[in-house]
Amino acid sequence: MIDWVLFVVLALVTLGGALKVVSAEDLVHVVLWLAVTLLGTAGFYAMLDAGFLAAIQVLLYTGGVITLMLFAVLLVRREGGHIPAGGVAEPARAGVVALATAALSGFAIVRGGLLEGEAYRLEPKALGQVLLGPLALPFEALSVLLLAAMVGAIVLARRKDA
Amino acid sequence: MNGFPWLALTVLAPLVAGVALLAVPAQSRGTVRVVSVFSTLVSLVASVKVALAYDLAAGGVQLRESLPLLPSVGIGWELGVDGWGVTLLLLTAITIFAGACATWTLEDRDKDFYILLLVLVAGVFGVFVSLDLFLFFLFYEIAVLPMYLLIAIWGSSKEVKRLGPFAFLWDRLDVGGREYAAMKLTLMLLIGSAAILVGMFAMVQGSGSSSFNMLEIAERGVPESVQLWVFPALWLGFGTLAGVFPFHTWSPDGHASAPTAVSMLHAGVLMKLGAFGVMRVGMVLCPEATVTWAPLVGAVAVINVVYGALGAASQSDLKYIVAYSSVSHMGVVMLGAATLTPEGWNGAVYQMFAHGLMTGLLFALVGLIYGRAHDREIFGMGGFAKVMPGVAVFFTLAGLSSLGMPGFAGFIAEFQVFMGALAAGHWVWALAGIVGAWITAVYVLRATRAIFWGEGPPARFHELSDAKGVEWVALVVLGTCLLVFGLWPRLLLDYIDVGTLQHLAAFGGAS
Amino acid sequence: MSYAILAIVVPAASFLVLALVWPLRHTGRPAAWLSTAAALVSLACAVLALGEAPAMGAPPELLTWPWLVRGGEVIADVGFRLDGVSAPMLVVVTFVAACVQVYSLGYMAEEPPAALGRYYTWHSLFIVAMGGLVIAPNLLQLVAGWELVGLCSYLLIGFYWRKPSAGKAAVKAVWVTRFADIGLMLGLVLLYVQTGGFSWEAQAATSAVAAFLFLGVMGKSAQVPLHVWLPDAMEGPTPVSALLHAATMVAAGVFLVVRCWPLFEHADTLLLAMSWIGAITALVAAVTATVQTDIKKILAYSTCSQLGYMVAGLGSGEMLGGYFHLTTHAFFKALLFLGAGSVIHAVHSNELGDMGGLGRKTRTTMVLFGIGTFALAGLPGLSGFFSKDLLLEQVAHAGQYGPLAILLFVAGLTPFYMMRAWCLAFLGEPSPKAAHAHESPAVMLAPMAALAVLAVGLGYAGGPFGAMVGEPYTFHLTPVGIIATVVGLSGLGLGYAKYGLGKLQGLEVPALAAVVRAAPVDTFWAQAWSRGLLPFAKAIGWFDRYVVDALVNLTGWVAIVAAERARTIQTGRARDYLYAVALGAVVVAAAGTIGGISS
Amino acid sequence: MMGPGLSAYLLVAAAMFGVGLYGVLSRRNLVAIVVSVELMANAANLNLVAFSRFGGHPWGQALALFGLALTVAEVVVGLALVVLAARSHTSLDVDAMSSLKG
Repeated sequence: MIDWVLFVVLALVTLGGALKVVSAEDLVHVVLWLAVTLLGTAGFYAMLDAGFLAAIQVLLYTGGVITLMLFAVLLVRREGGHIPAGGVAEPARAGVVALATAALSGFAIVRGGLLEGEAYRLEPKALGQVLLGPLALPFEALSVLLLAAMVGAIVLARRKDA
Repeated sequence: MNGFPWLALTVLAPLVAGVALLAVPAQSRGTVRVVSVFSTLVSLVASVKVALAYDLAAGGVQLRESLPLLPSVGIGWELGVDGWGVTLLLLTAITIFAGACATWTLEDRDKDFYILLLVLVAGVFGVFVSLDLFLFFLFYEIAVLPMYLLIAIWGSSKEVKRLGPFAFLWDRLDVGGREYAAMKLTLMLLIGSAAILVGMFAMVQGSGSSSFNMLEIAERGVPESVQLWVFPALWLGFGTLAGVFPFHTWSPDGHASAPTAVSMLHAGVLMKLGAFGVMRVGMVLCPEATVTWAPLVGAVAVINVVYGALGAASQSDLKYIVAYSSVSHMGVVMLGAATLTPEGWNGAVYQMFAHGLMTGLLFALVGLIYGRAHDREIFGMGGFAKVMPGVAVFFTLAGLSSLGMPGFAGFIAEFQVFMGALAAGHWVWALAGIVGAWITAVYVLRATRAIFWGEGPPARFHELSDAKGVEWVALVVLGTCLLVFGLWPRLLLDYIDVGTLQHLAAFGGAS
Repeated sequence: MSYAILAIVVPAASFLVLALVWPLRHTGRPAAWLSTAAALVSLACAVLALGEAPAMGAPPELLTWPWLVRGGEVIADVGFRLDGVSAPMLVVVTFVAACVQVYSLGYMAEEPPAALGRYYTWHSLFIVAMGGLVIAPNLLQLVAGWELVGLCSYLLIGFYWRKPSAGKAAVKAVWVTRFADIGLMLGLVLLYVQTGGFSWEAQAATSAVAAFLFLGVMGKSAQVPLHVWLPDAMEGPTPVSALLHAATMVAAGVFLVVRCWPLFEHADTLLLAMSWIGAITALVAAVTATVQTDIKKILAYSTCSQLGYMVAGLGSGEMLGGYFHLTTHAFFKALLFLGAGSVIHAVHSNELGDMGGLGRKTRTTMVLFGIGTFALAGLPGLSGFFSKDLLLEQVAHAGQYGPLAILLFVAGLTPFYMMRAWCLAFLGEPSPKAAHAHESPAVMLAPMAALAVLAVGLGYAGGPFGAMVGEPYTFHLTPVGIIATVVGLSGLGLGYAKYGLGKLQGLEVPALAAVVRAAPVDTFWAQAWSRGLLPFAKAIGWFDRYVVDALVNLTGWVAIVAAERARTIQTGRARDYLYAVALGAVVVAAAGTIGGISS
Repeated sequence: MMGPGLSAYLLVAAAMFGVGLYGVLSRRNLVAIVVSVELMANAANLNLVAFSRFGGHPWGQALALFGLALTVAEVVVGLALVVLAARSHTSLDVDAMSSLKG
């Protein structure tokens, strides 16, 4: 029962945050509401026995990415990004498509006959074994990707005259 | 595979040289030329060696080289030559050697030019020695595609008159520009390639062959129901490159726009790829369908011969004259092929060889004349023989071969085609061929007189001079070959005949 | 046999040397000497070869190499065949060629060295080509030589290539003769198809082969209506006209018929047609010759007329007369042309009006030209008399009285116009140009004298000649011969009376000549070119450029237009692309979901 | 009563995805679009984790981790591009960026 309560609360926080993300006027608010959503999702992760992921979500996303975004917003403002976040084009059409997508997913989930099976307990150790076992190579490749993204971002954003 | 891989050497020498040229700085023009000409010389020597190594008494496919590339789908480096292959290998080697020499004076981005030229030639060589259909097609494309760049970059444009019911199209399409010519050529040939590709896979599939090897396909045989539609696809696909009416219109524009060596190679060798494809792949692998379709092939060839000759007679632009004459002469090749007789096939392959040399020589001369006169309108010229006697002599030689003068290779070829046509019982084909030769005499002599004879040259042609230095090599090599193979046809005919015997066997010994 | 081979190989060597060693060629006179020496050696060899040649009927001497193969079998040879037909012709060719080459040493002396070298190079080639034609072991080689002499003709007519009229004449000669060669080629190919080879002795050949071959003969031997190129060919140097366009090359057509006599022998309809065509040619050309004022044109039409004679003679069904006339004609017509050349050399003009009274200045030429005239006229005792007599007798014997009547009339016309030319050139008052005329040097007169000897004496060689050719011949005068002689003598008399003595003012050139002067045949061919073939070619060219090619362009244009329509889909706004992605995903997912659930 | 099952999590994720999609489609500001994309990626990750949990296999979590990292990389490059776009266009209005127009 307590699970359900927690779940509903988290769902409200997450989805509410998400709605604010797509509706807020100010870019800074948008980014901060994203942080709320992400934190809510981290809560879900914790509920799903993925404590490690939840921690990553909080540290990396909420700590790193959100900061990065805020920087970007400020930078862009300085550079002359004049269009307010609240500028919304064709909300009705977007709404219909988005709703259709979500509804279709929901329909598939509800009518899809998914196994509402027993929840398994997953130790963080298991995740570690997977990451350093069969997925070691992709895991390392990921680090290279991150490095590449970093370098790429620097190259892209660097001023030519700087 | 035993013995030295002469075929691979022939094919790869230009390719290797082309790659090596990438490392040569563009400023060292001498090195670029020497490397290029040397690599073509290597190919020439290797192909002569191939001819010598080929055992005429044994016949069949010889000098096999075999190396699986993709065994799972049956694709391999399968090389080997038959009598036809030897002939066309020699033709290609001679023509490209002359072509590389004729380009000696090119100054604009010459390194790039030579690289593309060498790659193209490697493709041509490859087609003539490939036994694997896939490899055949691969080389075919390698031979066709560099043409686009060669024409678009180094070509020349022409003023085009807006005439005819579709004149409104001219502006949008940039008709007459070299980019237009290059584009048209490439697109038409690629559409042909698509047809070839489909036909090729259908043959492999239909015959149930485990590989793309032509010999295996021929052995297993393609079902007649498949042949019946594959043959037209191959005929039109390859035929586009051979200038089969009405898919020949890339040829006048392409040849007129192309730089000298490219015209030489294109008319001299590349068009033969088409005819070779029709005969070697289309006819030999689809014998039953060939018998069915031969009347149409022959009828279209008749149109080609007469129509091309008349087209040439109507032109006053030197390059267009030679280009249309190619359409006409390639018609003779297709005519010989359609007869399905030993004489006709011998004549067809001999015509490929003779026309290759002859048109190569003509385009080399046209290039020389154009490079000095900066004009191609023959009726504004006159008296050029006074200042360029050597060019006049060789032009006359090439012209005589073109109109079928005995003693020149052209006569041997055309005459056998006529023999084949009549032997096959087609009076009209023979008559059309002979009339075509007469019309050729009409326009060739008319052009010769207009350019070289008479008072003159007019004062505006003040830069005229005879051929110089290496340019002579091209002229002498091609001219000599025309005469040698015209006076002593058995040098080549023995090879062709062996090939013809071998391939006609697919027709149940029809003779 | 080896002499016959040498007769070809020596000039061939000379040609190769002159063609390849251009410094030698450009020296002029040494090149001329080389070529002339080769021609003289060739002549000597040909004479020796005649001595050892087997007569027709005996097995010929053969030396051949395989030339063309088919399916592993040899289908054509090249080489030498010495027999009763080829040996005499070889002598004729080399003899006239040698005379002409010696003569040219004088006649062409003022040409620039390079041009002179070129001239003699072609002459050497001509002996090779014509010799190859004559000595051919099969019809294919004969045709090859045939085309090559045509090439020599083209090159030599166009010797003065800077002169536009010479260029036109050279090209026209090839156009016309090769037009006729369409028939020749068909005949040759048909011969192959019917007999599997190119031998003229094959039994399987039908008369269609001969008929097609004869079309080629009509072009080469200038039969009406394909004779139009021959008068124009006079643009070449006069010795060339003597050798190619009078004595040998134009006679190649007649020679072909003689050579392939087994093919023609039994083609009765064709033979009759040949008689008529020959007779008409003889008449038309002779009439035309009477109104010419250019001495070379007179001789050209005369040649044409005499070729008609030969063809008509062959049409009788017996070949000896035609062949014999070919031989005698070769010598006296070459003599006439060289004589004309000598005159032209003296006055630097071809026009009879610029001549007159030359007899006093150029007595030797006058006599030699006179011998030629009388030989051509058929004056009894000279060679032309014997051959013409035999020829007419054969036509009469064949019962072809129509052609016979025409030929007899021409027998009178010929002496008339020749006498006219001789009188106008050598008698009467000298024109201003002729005042400074001078006799030609000995190097020109000597070959003329040699030809004159044969023009007089060859008639008496009829017996051995007949034996050689395989048709026995003894001279005997027949009624036809007597009529021809009387007619000929009266033609001579009339001509001398009118032009030599200035009598017979009433006898103007017949009204028929006015028609001939309009040269309707020539006009016809000119129109066929300028109104027929050329516009047709232009139409084809237009059609190709602006219809066929335009259809190709149309496809390109359609592609462009279609693309222009299609490009509007690309708005360039990211949102629209996203909508497309999202909707696509929805549709696919919906299909998958509904399908997955319902199944 | 059992706790929330797989469907519940998936529904939340689906809703979050829909909201994100709405943002991507409707927003005109480039930064806001990037942020909305984050929502969608987040939803996907949530799915992975839920599947992992109810499927009993750690690979789902591993994949979610990879997803996270990838999203971070995407954000980094995306934001760099945004900065670049702001610099060169002086505006972040996606509707104004139409150089792809045919």
